Amino acid sequence: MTPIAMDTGALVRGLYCILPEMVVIGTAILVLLADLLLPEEGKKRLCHLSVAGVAAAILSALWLGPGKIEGFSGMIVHDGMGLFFTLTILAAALLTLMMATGYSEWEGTQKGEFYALILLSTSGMLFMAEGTDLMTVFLGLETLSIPIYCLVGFHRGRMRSLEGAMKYFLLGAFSSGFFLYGIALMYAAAGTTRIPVIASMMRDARLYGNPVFLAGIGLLLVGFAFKVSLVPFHMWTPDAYEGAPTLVTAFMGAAVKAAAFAALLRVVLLTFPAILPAMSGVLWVLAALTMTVGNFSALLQNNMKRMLAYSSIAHAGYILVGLTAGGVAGGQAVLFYVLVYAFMNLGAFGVIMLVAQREDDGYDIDNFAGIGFRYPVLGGLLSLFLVSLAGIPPTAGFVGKFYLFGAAVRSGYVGLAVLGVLNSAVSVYYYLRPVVSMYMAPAPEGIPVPRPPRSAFSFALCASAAAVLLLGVMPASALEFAERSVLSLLM
Amino acid sequence: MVSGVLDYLWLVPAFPLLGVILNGVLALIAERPFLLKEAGLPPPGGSHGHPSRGNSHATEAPGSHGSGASGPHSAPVYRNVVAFLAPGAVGASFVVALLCVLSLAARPPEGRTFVQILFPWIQSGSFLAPVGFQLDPLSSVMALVVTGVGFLIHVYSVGYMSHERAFARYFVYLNLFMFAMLMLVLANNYLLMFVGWEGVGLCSYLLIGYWYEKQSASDAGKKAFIVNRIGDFGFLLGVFLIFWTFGSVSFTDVFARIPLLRDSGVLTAGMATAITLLLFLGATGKSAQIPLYVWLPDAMEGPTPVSALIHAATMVTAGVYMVARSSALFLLSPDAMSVVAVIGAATAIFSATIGICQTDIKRVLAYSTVSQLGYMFLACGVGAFAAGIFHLMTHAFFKALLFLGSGSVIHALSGEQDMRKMGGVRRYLPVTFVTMFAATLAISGIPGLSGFFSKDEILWQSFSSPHGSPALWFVGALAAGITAFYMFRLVFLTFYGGSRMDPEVEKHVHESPWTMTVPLSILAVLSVAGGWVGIPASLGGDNRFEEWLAPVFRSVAAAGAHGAATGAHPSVSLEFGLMGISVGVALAGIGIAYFLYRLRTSKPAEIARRVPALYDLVYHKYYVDEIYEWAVVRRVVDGSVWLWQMFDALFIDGIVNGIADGVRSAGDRVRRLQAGIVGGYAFSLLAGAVLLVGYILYRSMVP
Amino acid sequence: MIEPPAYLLLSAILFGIGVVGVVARRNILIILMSVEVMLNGVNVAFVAVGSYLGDATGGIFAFMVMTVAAAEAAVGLALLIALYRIRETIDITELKVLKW
Amino acid sequence: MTGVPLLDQHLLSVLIGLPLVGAAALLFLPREGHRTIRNVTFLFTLAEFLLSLLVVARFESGTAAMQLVESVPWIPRYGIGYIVGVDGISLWLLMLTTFIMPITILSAYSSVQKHVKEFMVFMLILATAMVGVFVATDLFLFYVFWEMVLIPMYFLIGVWGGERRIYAAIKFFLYTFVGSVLMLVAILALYFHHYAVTGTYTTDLVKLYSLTIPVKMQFWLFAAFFLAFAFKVPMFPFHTWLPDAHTEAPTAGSVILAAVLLKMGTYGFLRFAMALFPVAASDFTPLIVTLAVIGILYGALVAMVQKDVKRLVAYSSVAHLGFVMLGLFALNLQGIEGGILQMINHGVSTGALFLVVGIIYERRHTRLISEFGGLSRVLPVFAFCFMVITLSSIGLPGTNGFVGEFLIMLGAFRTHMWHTAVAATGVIFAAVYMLWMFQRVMYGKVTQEENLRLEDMNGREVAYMLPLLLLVFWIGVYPQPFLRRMDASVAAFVTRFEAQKQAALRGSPAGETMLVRYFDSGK
Repeated sequence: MTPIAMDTGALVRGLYCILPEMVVIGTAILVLLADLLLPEEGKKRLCHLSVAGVAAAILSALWLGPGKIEGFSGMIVHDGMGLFFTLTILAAALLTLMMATGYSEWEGTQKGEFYALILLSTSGMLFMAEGTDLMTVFLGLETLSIPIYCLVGFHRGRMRSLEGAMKYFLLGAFSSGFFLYGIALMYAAAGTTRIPVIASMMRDARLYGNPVFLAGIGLLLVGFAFKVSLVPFHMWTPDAYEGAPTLVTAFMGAAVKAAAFAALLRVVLLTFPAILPAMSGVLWVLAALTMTVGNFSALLQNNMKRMLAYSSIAHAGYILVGLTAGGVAGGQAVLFYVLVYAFMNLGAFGVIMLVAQREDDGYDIDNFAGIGFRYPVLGGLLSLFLVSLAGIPPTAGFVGKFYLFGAAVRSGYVGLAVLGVLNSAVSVYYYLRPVVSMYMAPAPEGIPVPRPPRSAFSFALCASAAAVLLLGVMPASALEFAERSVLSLLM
Repeated sequence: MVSGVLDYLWLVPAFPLLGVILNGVLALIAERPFLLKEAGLPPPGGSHGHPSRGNSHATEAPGSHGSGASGPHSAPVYRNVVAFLAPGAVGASFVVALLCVLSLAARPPEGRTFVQILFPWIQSGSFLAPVGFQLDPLSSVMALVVTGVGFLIHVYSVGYMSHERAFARYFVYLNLFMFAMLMLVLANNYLLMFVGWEGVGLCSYLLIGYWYEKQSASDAGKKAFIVNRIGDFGFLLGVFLIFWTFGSVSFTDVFARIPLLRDSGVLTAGMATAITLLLFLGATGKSAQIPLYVWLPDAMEGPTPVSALIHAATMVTAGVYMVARSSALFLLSPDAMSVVAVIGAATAIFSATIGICQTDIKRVLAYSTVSQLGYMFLACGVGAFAAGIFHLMTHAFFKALLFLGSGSVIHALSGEQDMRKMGGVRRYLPVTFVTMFAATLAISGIPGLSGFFSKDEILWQSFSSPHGSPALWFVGALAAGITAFYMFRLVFLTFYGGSRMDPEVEKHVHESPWTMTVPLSILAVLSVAGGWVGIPASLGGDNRFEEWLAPVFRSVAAAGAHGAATGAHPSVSLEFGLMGISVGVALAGIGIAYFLYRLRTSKPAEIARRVPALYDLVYHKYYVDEIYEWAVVRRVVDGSVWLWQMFDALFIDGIVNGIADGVRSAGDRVRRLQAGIVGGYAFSLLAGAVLLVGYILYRSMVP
Repeated sequence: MIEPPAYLLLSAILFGIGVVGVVARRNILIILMSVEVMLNGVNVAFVAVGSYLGDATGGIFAFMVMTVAAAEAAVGLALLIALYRIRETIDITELKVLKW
Repeated sequence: MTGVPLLDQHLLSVLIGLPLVGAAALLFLPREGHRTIRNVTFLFTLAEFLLSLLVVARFESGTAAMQLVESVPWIPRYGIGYIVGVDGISLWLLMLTTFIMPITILSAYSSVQKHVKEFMVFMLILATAMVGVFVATDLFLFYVFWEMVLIPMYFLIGVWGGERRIYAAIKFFLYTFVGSVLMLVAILALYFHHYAVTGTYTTDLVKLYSLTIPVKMQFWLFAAFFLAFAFKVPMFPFHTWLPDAHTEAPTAGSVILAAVLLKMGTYGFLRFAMALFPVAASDFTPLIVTLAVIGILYGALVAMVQKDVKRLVAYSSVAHLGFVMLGLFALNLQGIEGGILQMINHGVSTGALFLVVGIIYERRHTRLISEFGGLSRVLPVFAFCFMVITLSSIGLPGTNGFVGEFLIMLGAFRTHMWHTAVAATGVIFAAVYMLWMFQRVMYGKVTQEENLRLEDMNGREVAYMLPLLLLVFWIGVYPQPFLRRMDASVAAFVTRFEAQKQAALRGSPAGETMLVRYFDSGK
């Protein structure tokens, strides 16, 4: 038995490649340790520690730069797209943790485990975004999901939180079963789990004609579809989003979706071109279904959290339109929209967190009556986010949708684009209902005073608002960055 | 070319405009505070945000016209200024017009056309409509009549309206009317004429509705404007056709291009007919011919000087002027000419019959005007444009006099207009009686007076002209007889016989002040002498009037129209014969009137009883108004209500709201799918997976 | 050596049993167990293909799956206990508060 | 040249930016200082108007090309640029916008009492968006401004409106939004077709004008543009949002809605739909002209039987804009120039009408015609203004309405004789409903007790009505300066329209691109 030759060079390069993940995991461990040492009132500092950790991770990712770095013999790669998604996910995590400074205090989530779970889940997302081997993707998926199950059920006292967590867990486990079975079948047909290798093998008919492989890809798609909450795999989303503490809901909506789309994009862009006719039909139907069901069910929602849950399903549908279009334009549109959606989603949730006094029935739409004029800044911010979610210029939401539907029109899916824009028109109705109650409905006298935001919280809100406006007015640089990332993937 | 004074032609319309502006300023600055103070309302402007003061409000007695106004007032100084300014402006434009006409007359007959372009008004691509004035024999006659009679009526109005509250406002409208009428008459192109055309329509709306607090007055004003607008609709389409056929709208270009276009086949007879009939539709609206005459009788709601000026002398003749001006076009299509003639004759006889039974003095005169206008169109229809214009002039004199006379009677009888409550006024109003009697003689066509020469010329032309026919002559003659009858009926009922006035009105009856009687006498002189300028050759006169208008109409006739009106006279004796018949018919009419209303005063009531249906029909103006109301107005209003409530609200909005509700209910149903049971969720996930994989396998199997 | 398709068939059967278990049963514990059966079905496939290809990836993957399954089971049970303490029930059909 | 570099090179951008700066400045003012807020807003809008006079001064009426053009790459990789410019077609619409803004703000001094600060901020944002729409010559920029108009207007109606304001506001928003999203897809198709044909991305209108699009594809693209603009004009079947929006909107909102927002529809037809897709435009012409004529009669008839003055004026707008559409689709010089001029006239006369209605609404807080009567004796100055505006609205010669309507009918008569004949009856119905309303409001006896104590127009009200009255007579008597500046651009439009039409009919040189195949196969 020859001793395993320790190729230190490869090991160092591997660690070098997953630097951001290492920083995040390190912070998580630090937080857990610090939790033991700090007295009760010191718990606040845990949040500051995690914020610092994520900031460090962002700096390390930027330090790595967009160059292509292979790690662990091809299991993980830090390329342009990897960087883009890493930054998106870390930005979402940063904003979430900043909001946590306020939220934890009000909702009693001021515990070490809370921040550690968020950080670990973030690291899972980073692995998933940068994994080029199905195994890494699977590991990333699970590392991401399990902390989220716990986070959803964090409010042990609240029955809805536990119910949401249990539903999410059961269905999550169920879908990862499908995901794994997909990988197994692909592995059986292709003999390898390395995505680029599979992509290169895609040319000969033996593989893409092979039913086992196709079934494998199909099941893989099911796993992704569940995670990204495409219809008909979306059933868990409204319950999990409504049950979870609002901060976690915001985090799930923004970051989890980004990570899942990252991996899905990598698989689709690399392997689908060869088996396009079959796949494009599937994606077309999924996109159409998701947009329509998402928008229609959100129409009559009176609970803001549940409404935003259905709206996140609809937005997954819009992003899938970009995926269906495929090619560089499609990929770029998806990247850009995922980034913009993260900011819009976090911003919207941030504001409703402030306005709602308590978890469950605090998010009813009538509680928002009259705050438009009494608290103009809050009203203005929420209106801005809702307008951007509806895709009305000059916000980033509009530019995102412009490019998504543009890619669809470019690859000939004009029908899908028309369906998409009509869905946006329908979405305007429920996005404006909160605006109606804020500004136009007769305001009751005793308007509940929203919670006094911490400085970090208001900074997070302003940052997302600035992002939404800036990406709306000057999207050129972000779009080019997204395009370069997709090109680096396809090279 | 030495134009000299002609260069100041633009002053003619400019003076009344200046009058409008000055009087308007006076009205806004001086009259308004005076009226508000008088009515006890808060002073204008300034105070805003004041709690409304509940002070005593003097409900303004309806602006009673005539002498019964609310008590004597020390006439504020601004009234005197207005009283001088308004007539002054019209007088000045009369003087300038007279000078221009004289300098025009100094020119040889062919050169008597002077065009003055001020500035391009609407210009778009090949279309150009300048603001330009044209003075030629035709428009000079009209200008003089309009400014002359207008000036007299302005002077008359000073007296008549002296007790009115809104004194300045009245004169602003009157001057505005003069400005619009002069624009219409002096315009050198159809579009500018149309500006004057609708301008006078606006002023008649304002003046009829002068006492706007009387519901009937504002209704009449609105009716006048809308019926005129229907006419203008035709005029407008005519202008479009003219432009797209001739490439221009100015008279000189249009008439010059007729021969070229007719030979090249662009201008077919059908096209000419279309243009002329559309223009004629406009004329019927403005000059109250069948079927658009209904507004004129109601227009009597306005002050009497207004009726005299607008609804007798000037505005209603605009239609005749327009037809005369476009005589070259009309001569191109014989059937258009016959349409004009027939409608003219029909209107003449039809409205004459209505005139018989009217009891309101002004209504009688209104229908008489419609009838006389019928004569003018009859003249134009048979190609005797000069005769038509001649009758227009003479009619302006005696009809204005009749209206002003009746105004003076009404003024004296403190507002009474019903002839049944008059009688024997002769003793109180001698001057008014004499002048009105002269006018009555003129209108009845008694030889020697103006009416005789103009009306007889028309009757003669309608008989002898190639376009004319004996039937037309007969209708004309018959109408002349009826005219004589109802005019003398009016005179006998008002001035002769026992006084049927109620006593306290009789106490106040007095002759009108000099400002009213002087214009009456001047007009009386004109009514008598006006005709001498046009004595036909057959009676030894050299018909200088026709000769004066000849260049306008002969040059046109020479342009290939078939056979000019002044063609060969069949025989002088025939002319004398017809003249005799027409005088005879007139005398017969007077006789019957004398018999019924002087000798057997009970006879008319008896006749009415014997044939009640016919009397009732004629008395109610053949129910034409009611038919229009029912057939047109009611249908349109009900239709619009249906359109609004049923079509707009139910149908279109129904669809829109339906879609919205459909989407919402779909949303609700989809939402219900989320039943909350994990088993169901897992099943939908499984089903999705099976379908997805199955679809992929199926698609890859089948290429 | 049994041919790979036979193993794949076995794993498909195991997977099917697991799936039916999750969808049909009402008791959360049983559902958890069915998920484990599904995952083990997948393990069979991995190991079979791994050994057939003589490639270690299959085996490594199987280990990964087992660790993940263990982690999931731990979290699942923790949630179940918390839920039971509040709702005194482990019947999935009772969880109907969050709907529409 | 004013010497100030900013004003020399970037005049149009300054016009767009100034209201935004104003809105920002307002944010720092205290909420209670209503008077200061109003004055500051008025000053900004007045400055905007004075600056826009520079545009007219610097505008040469000789050339048809875009003037005062500023082009800055916005998203260079995709050929999307910030390109603004003005030509004969958009010059007077821009001036109408900047002219009507100060007047509207002045009228809002007394009519808006609650949330004054937000009201003024929304008005200024609206001003920016409106100016942007008329000067943008980049399709993407146009679309952004086109949609940006919706949000402020939505709030203006929704917050400061009448009873059914929420319904009216969402109906207004959705009507326009649904139309414009379909246009978005058409823009995308056009954008990528240009890329397929020429290999370069661009949304610059001038470049897109030279693109020949196959006939079948033109049909679908024009249909999408038609829908978006028809909702906005509004054309006959899609007009039901207008009466609701007008009745519920505050006076200032209705004035802006009527004076400017409706013109964005007709301007859109002329600048985009007809210019980009000539073949489809001429195929659609019979339908559009028929709808326009129906709109004219329908609007007039339904207006006649309205009980609420504002609803009456709203339906009259449907009739007036029916005329504008008739003019535009006459496709000849007189018709189009008449159409553009009538857009300005409608802005002035209907804007003034709403101000007039606002004045009596402020005093009596009701809009029902039956509530009024005999006001002419109590409010003489008001009666004069109302009379002049009524005459302008029914198009009496000598007022601005006549010049526009005459040119429209003159142009349309040549191409659609019988349509124009029917449309001309609209002139009669206009007189009917306006005079009937005027009579019931102003004439007759003073029946209501409160009407007697009404106060006449105060200084401020006269101040904002006077410019409108002057414009009515200026355009009515001497429309030359307005028409002369349009000639070159409209003539160029007509010739280019014909040339492009022939080119497209001859078949596009680029052959079959994938998008073309898609449209040929029919969606």
